[in-house]
Amino acid sequence: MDFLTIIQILDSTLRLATPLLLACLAGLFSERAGVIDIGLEGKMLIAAFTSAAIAAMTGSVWIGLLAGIGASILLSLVHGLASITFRGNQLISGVAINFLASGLTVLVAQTWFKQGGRTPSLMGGARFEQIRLPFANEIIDIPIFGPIYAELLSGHSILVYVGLLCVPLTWYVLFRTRFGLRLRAVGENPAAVDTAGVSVAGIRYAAVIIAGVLCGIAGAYLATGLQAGFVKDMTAGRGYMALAALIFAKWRPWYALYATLLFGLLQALALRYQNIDLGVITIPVQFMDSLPYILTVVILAGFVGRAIPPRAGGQPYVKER
Amino acid sequence: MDVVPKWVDMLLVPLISLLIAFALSGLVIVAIGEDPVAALKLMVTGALGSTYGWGYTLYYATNFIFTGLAVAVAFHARLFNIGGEGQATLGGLGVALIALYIPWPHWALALPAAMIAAALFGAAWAWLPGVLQAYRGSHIVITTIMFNFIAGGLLNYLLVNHMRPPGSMDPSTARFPEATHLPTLHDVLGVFGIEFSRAAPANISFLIAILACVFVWALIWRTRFGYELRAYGHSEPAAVYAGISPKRIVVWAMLISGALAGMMAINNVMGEAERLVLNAVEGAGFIGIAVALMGRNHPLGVLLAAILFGFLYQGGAELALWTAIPRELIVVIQALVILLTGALDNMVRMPIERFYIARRLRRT
Amino acid sequence: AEPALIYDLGGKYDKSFNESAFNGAQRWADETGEDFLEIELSSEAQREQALRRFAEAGANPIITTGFAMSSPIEGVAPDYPDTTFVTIDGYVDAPNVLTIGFSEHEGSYLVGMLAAMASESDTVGFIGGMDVPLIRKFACGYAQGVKAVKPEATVISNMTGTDPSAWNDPVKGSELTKAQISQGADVIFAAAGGTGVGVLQTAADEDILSIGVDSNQNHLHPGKVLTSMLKRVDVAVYDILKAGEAEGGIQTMALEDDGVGYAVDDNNRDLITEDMTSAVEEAKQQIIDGGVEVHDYTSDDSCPALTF
Amino acid sequence: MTGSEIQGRPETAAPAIELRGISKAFGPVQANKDISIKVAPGTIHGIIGENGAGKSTLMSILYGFYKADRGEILIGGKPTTIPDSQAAIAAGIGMVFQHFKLVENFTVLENIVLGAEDGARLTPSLAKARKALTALAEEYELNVDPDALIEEIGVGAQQRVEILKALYRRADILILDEPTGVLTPPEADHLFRILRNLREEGKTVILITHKLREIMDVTDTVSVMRRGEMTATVKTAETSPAELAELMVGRKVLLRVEKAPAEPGRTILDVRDLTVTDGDGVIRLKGVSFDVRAGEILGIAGVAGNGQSELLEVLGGMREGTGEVRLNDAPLPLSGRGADARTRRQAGIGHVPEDRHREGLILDYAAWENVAFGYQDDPAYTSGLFMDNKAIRADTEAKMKRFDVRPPNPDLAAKNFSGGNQQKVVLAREIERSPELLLIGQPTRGVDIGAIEFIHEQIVALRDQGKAILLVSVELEEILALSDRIVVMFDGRIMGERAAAATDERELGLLMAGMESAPADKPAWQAAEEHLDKNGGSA
Ligand SMILES: Nc1ncnc2c1ncn2[C@@H]1O[C@H](COP(=O)(O)OP(=O)(O)OP(=O)(O)O)[C@@H](O)[C@H]1O
Ligand SMILES: Nc1ncnc2c1ncn2[C@@H]1O[C@H](COP(=O)(O)OP(=O)(O)OP(=O)(O)O)[C@@H](O)[C@H]1O
Ligand SMILES: [Mg+2]
Ligand SMILES: [Mg+2]
Repeated sequence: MDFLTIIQILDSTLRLATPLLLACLAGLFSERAGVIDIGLEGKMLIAAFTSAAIAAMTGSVWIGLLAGIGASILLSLVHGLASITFRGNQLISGVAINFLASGLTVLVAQTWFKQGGRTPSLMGGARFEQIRLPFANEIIDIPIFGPIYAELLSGHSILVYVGLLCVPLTWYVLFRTRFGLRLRAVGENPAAVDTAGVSVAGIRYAAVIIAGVLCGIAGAYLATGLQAGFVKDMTAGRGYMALAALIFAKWRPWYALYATLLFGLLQALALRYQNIDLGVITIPVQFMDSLPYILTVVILAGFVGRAIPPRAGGQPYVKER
Repeated sequence: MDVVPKWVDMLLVPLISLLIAFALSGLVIVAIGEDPVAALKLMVTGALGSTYGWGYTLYYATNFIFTGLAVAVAFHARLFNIGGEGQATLGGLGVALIALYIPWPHWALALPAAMIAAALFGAAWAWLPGVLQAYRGSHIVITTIMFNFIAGGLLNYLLVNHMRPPGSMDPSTARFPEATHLPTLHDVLGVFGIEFSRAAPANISFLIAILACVFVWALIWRTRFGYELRAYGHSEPAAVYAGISPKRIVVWAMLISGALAGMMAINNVMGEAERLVLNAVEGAGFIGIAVALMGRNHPLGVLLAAILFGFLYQGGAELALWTAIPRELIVVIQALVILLTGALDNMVRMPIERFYIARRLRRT
Repeated sequence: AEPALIYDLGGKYDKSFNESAFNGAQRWADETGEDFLEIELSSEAQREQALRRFAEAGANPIITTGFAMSSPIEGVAPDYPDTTFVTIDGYVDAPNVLTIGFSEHEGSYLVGMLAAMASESDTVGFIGGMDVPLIRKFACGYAQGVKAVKPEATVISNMTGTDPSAWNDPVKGSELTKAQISQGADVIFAAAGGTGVGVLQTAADEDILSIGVDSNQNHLHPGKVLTSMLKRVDVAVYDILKAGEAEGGIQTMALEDDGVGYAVDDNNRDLITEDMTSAVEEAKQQIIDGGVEVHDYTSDDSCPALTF
Repeated sequence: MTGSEIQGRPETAAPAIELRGISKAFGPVQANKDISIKVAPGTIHGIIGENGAGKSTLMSILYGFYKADRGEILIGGKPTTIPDSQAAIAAGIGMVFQHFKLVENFTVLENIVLGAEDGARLTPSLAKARKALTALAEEYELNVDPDALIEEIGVGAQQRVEILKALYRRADILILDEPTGVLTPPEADHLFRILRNLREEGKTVILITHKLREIMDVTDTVSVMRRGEMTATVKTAETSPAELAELMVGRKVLLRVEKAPAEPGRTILDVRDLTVTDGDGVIRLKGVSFDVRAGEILGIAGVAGNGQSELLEVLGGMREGTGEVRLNDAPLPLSGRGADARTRRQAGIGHVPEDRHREGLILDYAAWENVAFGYQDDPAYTSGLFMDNKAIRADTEAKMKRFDVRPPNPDLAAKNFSGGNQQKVVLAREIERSPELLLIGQPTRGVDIGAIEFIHEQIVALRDQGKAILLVSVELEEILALSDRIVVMFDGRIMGERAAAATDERELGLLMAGMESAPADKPAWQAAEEHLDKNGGSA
């Protein structure tokens, strides 16, 4: 494999990791606050559709992005209602939200656009353009560094950079702010937060809404950055993969970046090579596709460092039985 | 003391939830510019108006009975098995191997063998998540989700690279030999002189599904294992106190759950498609969750809920055929049912509870 | 009886294969004012139900697209001897099944020539959908066309996947396109159903040329799509509907019946020079006359111009 | 119901807290019924009552944790609504809950700051709190390491963190719910000193407990609760333990257990070097050795969390351990095959677990199902793979009658019985089989006095049949009253053994703090606290 190919693969790794990263951070906020979110997939999906649909109708990708985030937040609120207000089963709520999104998107897309559950292809201002970082053209010829900067780092949609920025931001919010302290506390022992005079439901709703925003960006990126329009079920399991990455990352922001980059790399490899021939054995593409899931099971099995989830995760906060 | 009577909890609450889900679905239909009443009529006539419709309704219901029982058994041990999809996929693999590679003289011999294979393969796929939960504390929900994806990859690999007949472009196995074809309800009821559509795929597996309901009922409420399983589901420390091994219960509950999910394959793979295709399970594993929730994890409830979902599925297929309403409407309805009966349960229950408490206070 | 149409998994608006079938039926409906039944499959397991339901309802003929319908038709057709089933791209040997095939290798040969002539880097790409002999037939014809013009040219070929999701994976299409561009390709032929949408999009974004497939896809990115390899599924469907009924048998639509071809319209007229047109038209005539023989991959599962 | 005020302060001063007509129901349970109370400022006010009397509920309402169904709250004479804890904190109320409300994997400092941060950024808040903490620690003798993780410090230290939390929020009124349940007697003494200091500074303290001694020791005024109602408020100086006990229970109480001296026989249980490590790798039992003989009750005393639970569990087959345990001279496997509760029962060990809700019963199971619990393999209860429901039901009816379980309805779910009756179901199940050895933990926790007498009688009767009994209780009084011999546990070790007749609370208290004898150079509490902080103590 030559250098340029490696750059190319890393380049697509970055693109493919972005939605995973955003969704993973969404899950991180939610689960750190004690609300388990299987519905990342559904929220991304509905954001993908809404952003593409609104962008197609208004011609503005920014309006589309906002609409996508809005739709995703709406599903977040449903999840919040079920798991915070009505103390329902968070897993079941997440499963339902995924179904809801996968059905609604196609249903509405078909009603609005009559194109078999997709949106029209997005053109011009209805899509996120690739951003060339400054001096990319000037230094591309410098060996090693030039291509890394110009090919790998430069030339992505703005949302890729947003995703990357979200990592330190998430770290800062969680570990260096009042809100972060309370959020983490709510995920560990909500009664401690409650008796300290802070509303558990308030913090949890805030976390769930942040998760909605991040999933919204992730979905919008899929439909308006990575691709030019919405197609049915276009998230293709990325929400679940983000969930896997979250476990992989042990609920930590920087690890989330590494985990999603790893999964992005696996995807990039699987996209490019049908079967990877290692001489002795040939790795079938299906194995590459399944590898993130297999790795997650291995992690869960505790053979590679134990992943301890937030203690109050998945349990509704009930004061009075 | 229970706040509300049992019948409220078992019947009234799910029924109200269901009604709300349907009302919301009706709104969705209106929102996409269609007539909900006409849609409902079409669904009813399409799913229940002919033996053909019934044949499909019961065919789907059979799938959902198996996956619903699978979820219910695990639920009793407080395990949330989201892996029905993968387990049923593997069950299909088991059935296909049995049907394709062993020359059977008669279906009556092939069927038990296929049942065993389906159950074994499904159980095997549930075994590892169960073991990981029992011995390593890995969260069963996440592992079973992961196993669904891995099952998809595995089946894909096998169908594409090994099991597709030479010369075929389609990643599916060859048709199963004639001798393994199961009698359909047309054949079964014909014996009693009852007319039933020959085209519909409902087959003898439906009767096996009913037997499975009885089996699960006896297992859970009559056997010692069921007693221990439920005890574990209520309280793990109590189970340990009573000398019940949590590891044993978790692993066995998952094995039984997986076996039930896997058994679905005798219906969809052996009974209907008569070959193994990609994605043969078509989400039935997930619908099992809704069915178990609605049926309150009781086999009778599962049976009724499965028939309801069978109706929804067949009705939805009819909608997609004869109207502009896409089949995805059913996915939306299904989502609303899961949401309301499963996650927003308390939204309905809380006001009812308040009513009962107020009434009790007034009495005293 | 009303005719019925069953679209394969990519859906009726895949801008390609299924859409072509739909267009043919629509043209017939517009012309005659009659109606047809249709359904888009959303999963493998629905195929048989769709066939049976239409057959039960008395639809005739029942036209299906995609080779994956062969096996279900094989199972259903004997139960409805009075109904004619049509499989486009599939093959079923039954008295009431009409199998329609196309000489995709010939059409691909022509667009391969155009690709070679339009390429400046002498490297062209092919992105197929699911890796099956049918798609290799496209690739092989295409490579032969390229080599016929520039024997030294490089043809990069990738398949999107090995299962039906390969027909509908624009992200993968887009990534493969980027990979091929980085390897020097400046014209890329996408024979990949809905996945091709991603290929054409990325090619347009990266400012290279692409070639569409099945339907005329030139309009998707005017000035960026060199041409489209037409596979006249629309004509086949239209003809069947027009005839009102169909007989079982096998029918192949070749270059000479205009069953395959390449598209020139306002969107790509500027991309195709006189020289290119004359060269391709000449080759077309030679193929029809038998002067040039394009190797069909499916005849012996091998390709002289390309290794997979 | 009269409000109270203490010596030296004018009667006209508005009560620090006044509650009027507070009622609260949890679903069908009426936890507080029309409660009114006045607490004078600058006093220590005790609230006493049996388990489940509604004490915690009342205080949680005052702290805004629960919302009252009815009633009024006045703080310093002003009607105040307290919809949540934030309002309570704003009104100057701080509360140390019975079950601490700390985030286990946060540091002490983070726990103190949580909810009382100064601004959106955390770093300045933490710096400020660190300073304030040093000052507070000095002022009130409340020493804790601000950077230690909560899960790494002992319960005593955790309680100090809770108090600091309240003081950091400038609480004028401090509520402590059963604070001594987790403390050794010397630590409790220290706590009371702190409370008196607070009173000197003009703060008001409400102390909840069910221990009469503590009430008499430290409070100025005491209110008594029974079954959700406030039955009396009296000046401590003007009452006596006997009177309070009667007020608590509603009738005269026998504070002693009648029993003949023990006649110990051969050794039934012989434990050598028993060690238990828990799932997190913490060693809970550190080489414990003792024996229990036929016809005697061996009491295990100690503050909760010093290994008594693990001892019962390992003997009951609920967890694994190492060492040597013999029952009637036959070795019991401590790990691997046979190290489970089922095998222990077959060997003749009965076990009344410490927590009947968590372990002893399946609350959703009917009484008859619970009577089979643990004995589901008994051939009398089964037929083949199936349960013999009829046989179990018949047996249940008999057992319920003999143990006077009310109502005697085998089909009623366990959760619908009162605590005392639930405990009787468990006892009936375990005692009726006449086990060679009965393990019994917290036999009367959450049980009313009437049932306590009955339960004690049954235990003594079993002893008199010549069976061996191992009793674990955190109630020192209960241990002293029932046991023939007493073993004190501290930090997973046995600190010492005493004959019940030849010891007293003071001696046992020191042992419970891990000290052989009272130190000469410093007060007992300080020695105990330092000792506990150094040795990790219990968690
Ligand atoms: N959160 C709750 N939900 C439902 N019932 C509760 C809750 N908290 C307490 N109860 C019930 O209310 C009653 C009073 O409980 P409370 O905890 O106030 O008693 P207490 O006097 O503090 O007892 P203890 O000495 O055991 O702490 C009990 O019957 C208890 O079971
Ligand atoms: N103040 C109250 N008002 C109404 N019901 C109460 C009250 N306190 C407790 N209860 C209920 O009365 C029953 C007995 O209460 P609890 O659980 O405290 O057991 P207990 O007092 O120990 O009973 P027992 O006398 O049988 O030992 C339970 O159902 C409890 O929920
Ligand atoms: Mg209390
Ligand atoms: Mg009680």
